[in-house]
Amino acid sequence: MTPSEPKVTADLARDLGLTIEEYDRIIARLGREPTYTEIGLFSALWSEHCAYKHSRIFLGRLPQTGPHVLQGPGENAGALDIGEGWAVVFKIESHNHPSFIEPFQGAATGVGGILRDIFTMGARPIALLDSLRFGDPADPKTRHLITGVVSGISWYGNCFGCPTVGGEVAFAPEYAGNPLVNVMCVGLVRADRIFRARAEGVGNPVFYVGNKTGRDGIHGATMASATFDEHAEERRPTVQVGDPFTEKLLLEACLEAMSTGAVVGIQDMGAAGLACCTSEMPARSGTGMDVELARVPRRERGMSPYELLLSESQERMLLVAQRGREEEVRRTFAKWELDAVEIGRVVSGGDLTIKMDGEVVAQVPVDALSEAPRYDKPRVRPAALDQLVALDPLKFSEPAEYGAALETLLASPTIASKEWVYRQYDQQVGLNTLVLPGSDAAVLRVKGTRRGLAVKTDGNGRHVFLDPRRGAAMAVCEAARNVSCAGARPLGVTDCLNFGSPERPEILWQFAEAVDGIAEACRALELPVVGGNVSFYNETSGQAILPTPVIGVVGLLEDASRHATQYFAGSGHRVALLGGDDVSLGGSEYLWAVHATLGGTLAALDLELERRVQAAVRAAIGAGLVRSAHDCAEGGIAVALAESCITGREHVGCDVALPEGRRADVTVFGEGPSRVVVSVESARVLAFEALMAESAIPWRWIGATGGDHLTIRLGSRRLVDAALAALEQAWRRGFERHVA
Amino acid sequence: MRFGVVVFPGTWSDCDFHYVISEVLHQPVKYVWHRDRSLGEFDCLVLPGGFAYGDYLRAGAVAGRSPVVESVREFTAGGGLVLGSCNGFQILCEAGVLPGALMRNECLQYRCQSTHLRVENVDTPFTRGLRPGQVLTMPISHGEGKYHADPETLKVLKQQNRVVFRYATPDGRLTREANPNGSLDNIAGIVNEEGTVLGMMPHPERAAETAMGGTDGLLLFKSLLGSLVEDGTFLKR
Amino acid sequence: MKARVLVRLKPGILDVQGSAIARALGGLGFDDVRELRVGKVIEVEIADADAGRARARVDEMCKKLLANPVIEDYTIELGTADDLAVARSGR
Amino acid sequence: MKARVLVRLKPGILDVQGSAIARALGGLGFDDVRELRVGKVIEVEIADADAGRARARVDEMCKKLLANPVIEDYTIELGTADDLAVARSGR
Ligand SMILES: Nc1ncnc2c1ncn2[C@@H]1O[C@H](COP(=O)(O)OP(=O)(O)O)[C@@H](O)[C@H]1O
Ligand SMILES: [Mg+2]
Repeated sequence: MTPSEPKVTADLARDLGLTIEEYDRIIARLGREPTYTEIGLFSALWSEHCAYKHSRIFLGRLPQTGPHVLQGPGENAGALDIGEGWAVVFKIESHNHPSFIEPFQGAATGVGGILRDIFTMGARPIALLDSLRFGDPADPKTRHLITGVVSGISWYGNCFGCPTVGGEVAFAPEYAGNPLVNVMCVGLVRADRIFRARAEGVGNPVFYVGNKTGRDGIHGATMASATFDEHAEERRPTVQVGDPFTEKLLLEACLEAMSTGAVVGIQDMGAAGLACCTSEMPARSGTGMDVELARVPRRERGMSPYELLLSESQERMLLVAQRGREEEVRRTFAKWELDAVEIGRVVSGGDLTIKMDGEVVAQVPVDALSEAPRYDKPRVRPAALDQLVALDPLKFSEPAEYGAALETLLASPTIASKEWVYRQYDQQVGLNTLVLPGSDAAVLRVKGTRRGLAVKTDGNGRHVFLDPRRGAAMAVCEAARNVSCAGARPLGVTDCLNFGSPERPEILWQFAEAVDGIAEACRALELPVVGGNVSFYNETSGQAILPTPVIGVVGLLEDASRHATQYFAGSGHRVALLGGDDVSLGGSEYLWAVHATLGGTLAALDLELERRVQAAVRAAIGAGLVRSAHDCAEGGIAVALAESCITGREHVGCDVALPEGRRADVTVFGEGPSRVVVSVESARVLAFEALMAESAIPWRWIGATGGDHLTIRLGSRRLVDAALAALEQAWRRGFERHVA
Repeated sequence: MRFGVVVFPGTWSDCDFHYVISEVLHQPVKYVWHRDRSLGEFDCLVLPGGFAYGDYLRAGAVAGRSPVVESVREFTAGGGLVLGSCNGFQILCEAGVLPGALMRNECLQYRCQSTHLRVENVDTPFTRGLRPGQVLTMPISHGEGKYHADPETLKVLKQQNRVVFRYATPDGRLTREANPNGSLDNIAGIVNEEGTVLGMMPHPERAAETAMGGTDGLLLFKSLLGSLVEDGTFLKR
Repeated sequence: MKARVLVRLKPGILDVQGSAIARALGGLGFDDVRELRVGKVIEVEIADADAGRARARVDEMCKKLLANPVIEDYTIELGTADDLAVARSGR
Repeated sequence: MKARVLVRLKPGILDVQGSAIARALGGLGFDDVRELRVGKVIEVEIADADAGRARARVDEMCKKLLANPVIEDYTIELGTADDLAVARSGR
């Protein structure tokens, strides 16, 4: 260790985010005091972000296997077999903290990171989805965040050349001090050409490829593992800057290098950069690595070993090549005008040895770095919850005018059109997008086959807040239902679990419950979770966000041309509601938008019914019996019907009658799972009825399409009779008026 | 008809054009790497969309000064056809092959949306198959597509009838609302004096299959193929 | 009073554009470019004719909107475009 | 030798970004903004220490790449950041 470096003490360790216990544990493991560089390695790799210290014991509960799974959790991304020799590779990542500090670059580098996770697997990215959460859009601060985040995603994704085809944006005050920016990426690769982040073959050369290293984002990993406070400012020097152009070159160079067969393994230098790659890759392969930092391409002078190892400069990869084929690697990267420098070798013995100008600055068993402690911390159900759940939404009187209430709902930013967002994203590059943003799920074709993929993210923080287990299960169901409504069979899940500080028992309880809920739903729907991400410490000055698991689902269409969209396709079609009548105003958008209240109990969730409803929808679409399918989500059936009327190319009205029984506002605005609105041409009615009889689900005809009004009747009452133009106006302006 | 699709570092519509030309039109097509100098084997070059060299400084600025552009000049001088779409149009303007400049969208945002184009000039190899005033539907996807030219240049463009496409309403009216980026005179595409180099912001390759939502983009290619005479030269009306 | 605000990336923050442009210049034969950084120049004219107050005013604008304190520094130069009184601020 | 290139939209060309910023400033209570225009500043360091030759060199860079004559003017200022010799060119 060089004399200039600070002395390693327990205090230093604490400043770097390690606890005293963890520090002692390191000393015990090494049998000596760590050097400054070594403590840096541990602080990054034992950070919550890298090591999942608080979450690991729960994540094991998620189902991770299935007939299609080619790669489960543990690699850069998961992979599923979609037939005809193709595999889909996908993963979701959060970049919440960086996006709060610097919205534009934070969101942009979030996109860059998830793209690299996909193409390190050898897959070409074909789609991005962005799942965003903000505070009240009327607040100028929020507007600043939205504009920054959306333009950051737009800039990086568009310049790189991957279409953004879906996502969601939801708003709640709890996100004001801690917005969520989750980005999912989907890629395609030949099933037998998947690459992994392994350092196999003792003696194989280790290449550093891509951008030069600067002091960007040092301790980003530890930053993502701390809550915000008035000192957030001080963490600002860690801002990373993205370069989508270099990323595009890196993509082409990596795929080209992989195709030569000279590449053994490759990993993206994400959080904790070089430190992470040089320890994780050998750890996965039972090998070690010798690295000479002096060879690392850098753009700043006087960088210490510590800084070189922990820098989170973007657009960099660590690549292990076949010994003797170094030249092919160099040539390929040179063609794309990128650095490819041999900085070390794979060795036996399981040690990571870091040298600077020949002098050893760190020597640690890679296992020690990957064996971070796993905590089983206390959990308690928040005391306040009972009271919230006990709230009876019916204590509020019915809306005087249902048409007006519906307009209010359509104009609520969470439900209103997000076109302002996605028209800033390229949605088509690659010529795969068959269904653009604006329907439930996006549909992409797989060129060279008849197949297609449907993708969607979902997650309702209010539901999860009131009932973490059921709310999280419902998130899985809704994402899968959206995919089924496009006609695709859900194949697998990636999840991004956004929560507050796990060191608070109430938060950890929410987390554990949510994971169980996700596990239950995934088991019932036979959906393996093949990858994901945990983002803890989403709080500012003690105010935690709503617990927000964001669920990304990928589904398969055997015949891409047989997909459905959410909007009515013409007049004179019969309209049916599939699924039960179990809905609730508890935690509903209606309760929030109209009564500014968060409380009540969620509707029941019958996972078997959910499975059958989705199967029935897919069967009907596959048989070409329906012209539209749209699931009922926020705002209940009234909003679902309105969206089917106004979100297509042309307006198509409809006139429906719903069963009496409960109070009207529950019936039309109540939210519940397992419900889908479909439209059927008269010629197909009999075949459709036969199919529904077979599928043994509750369903009923509720009306027919036509005209330029949305009419909803309850018994003799004509509850809603609204001009579509007015509804569309409310829906179009609801969000945009705050940002445009 | 032999097509060449020019690839700069950062180009991303190259594969899409290649796909449409080979899979939809069944025409021979090859990629042209930005360092290549020999273009003799091609009848038509495509400069596709993307962010060549990241579009840093100005969209198309760096690409517009790269080696292949010199070859493109020679290629056009020899009567070769060039279609520059999106970034390709920006590059042709930056290179001075086409007049004017493409500036940041008036809305100061990137725009990816469907647009309607009124055909203004059917006297080019790219549009001979079309009717004057015909309205085509094609998507745009750009942040810097606001066409600008000084008054003299604009006058010349009009006199020589070199404006090929204008953003319009579905029924062909030129309104402000129909103009997605604030382009001067709703200009979406122009040609050089000979009519052999077409630059346009919209993406014809994204409107070449029913599955992708429309086939109006194909009409440009069909015109091209139709205007090819046996000996490889082009009809001049 | 005319003011000119120069907004630049903080030292150490990667200047993606700058390095790309430097590379491009190299390609065009300008191999003598040692370093190149790109920033924004905002030229603003405000009512107040008093230099001191004008500077304070513009400084406020920078803090509130013109510069992004997370990644950018700025300097303010007062005076008309042609007679330019150079001065520093905003640290 | 250090040089500073200021690239601005030609007079007469609508500076959309500039007016947007001016509007935003107005919204923040800076109602005394008369006019505001946005441009680029490119700071470049080149090997040659001779002012005359350096200026010529940079001028060439502007003509070849840094400015687009169709829409932009540019001015070159030589010297170190702090001691700034103001001068004009590129008209
Ligand atoms: N941030 C976003 N980026 C891209 N597409 C989005 C975004 N937000 C919403 N969308 C799209 O808008 C449509 C409606 O979104 P959403 O209301 O979440 O649908 P649902 O209610 O079915 O979950 C979907 O097609 C969705 O993909
Ligand atoms: Mg939906």
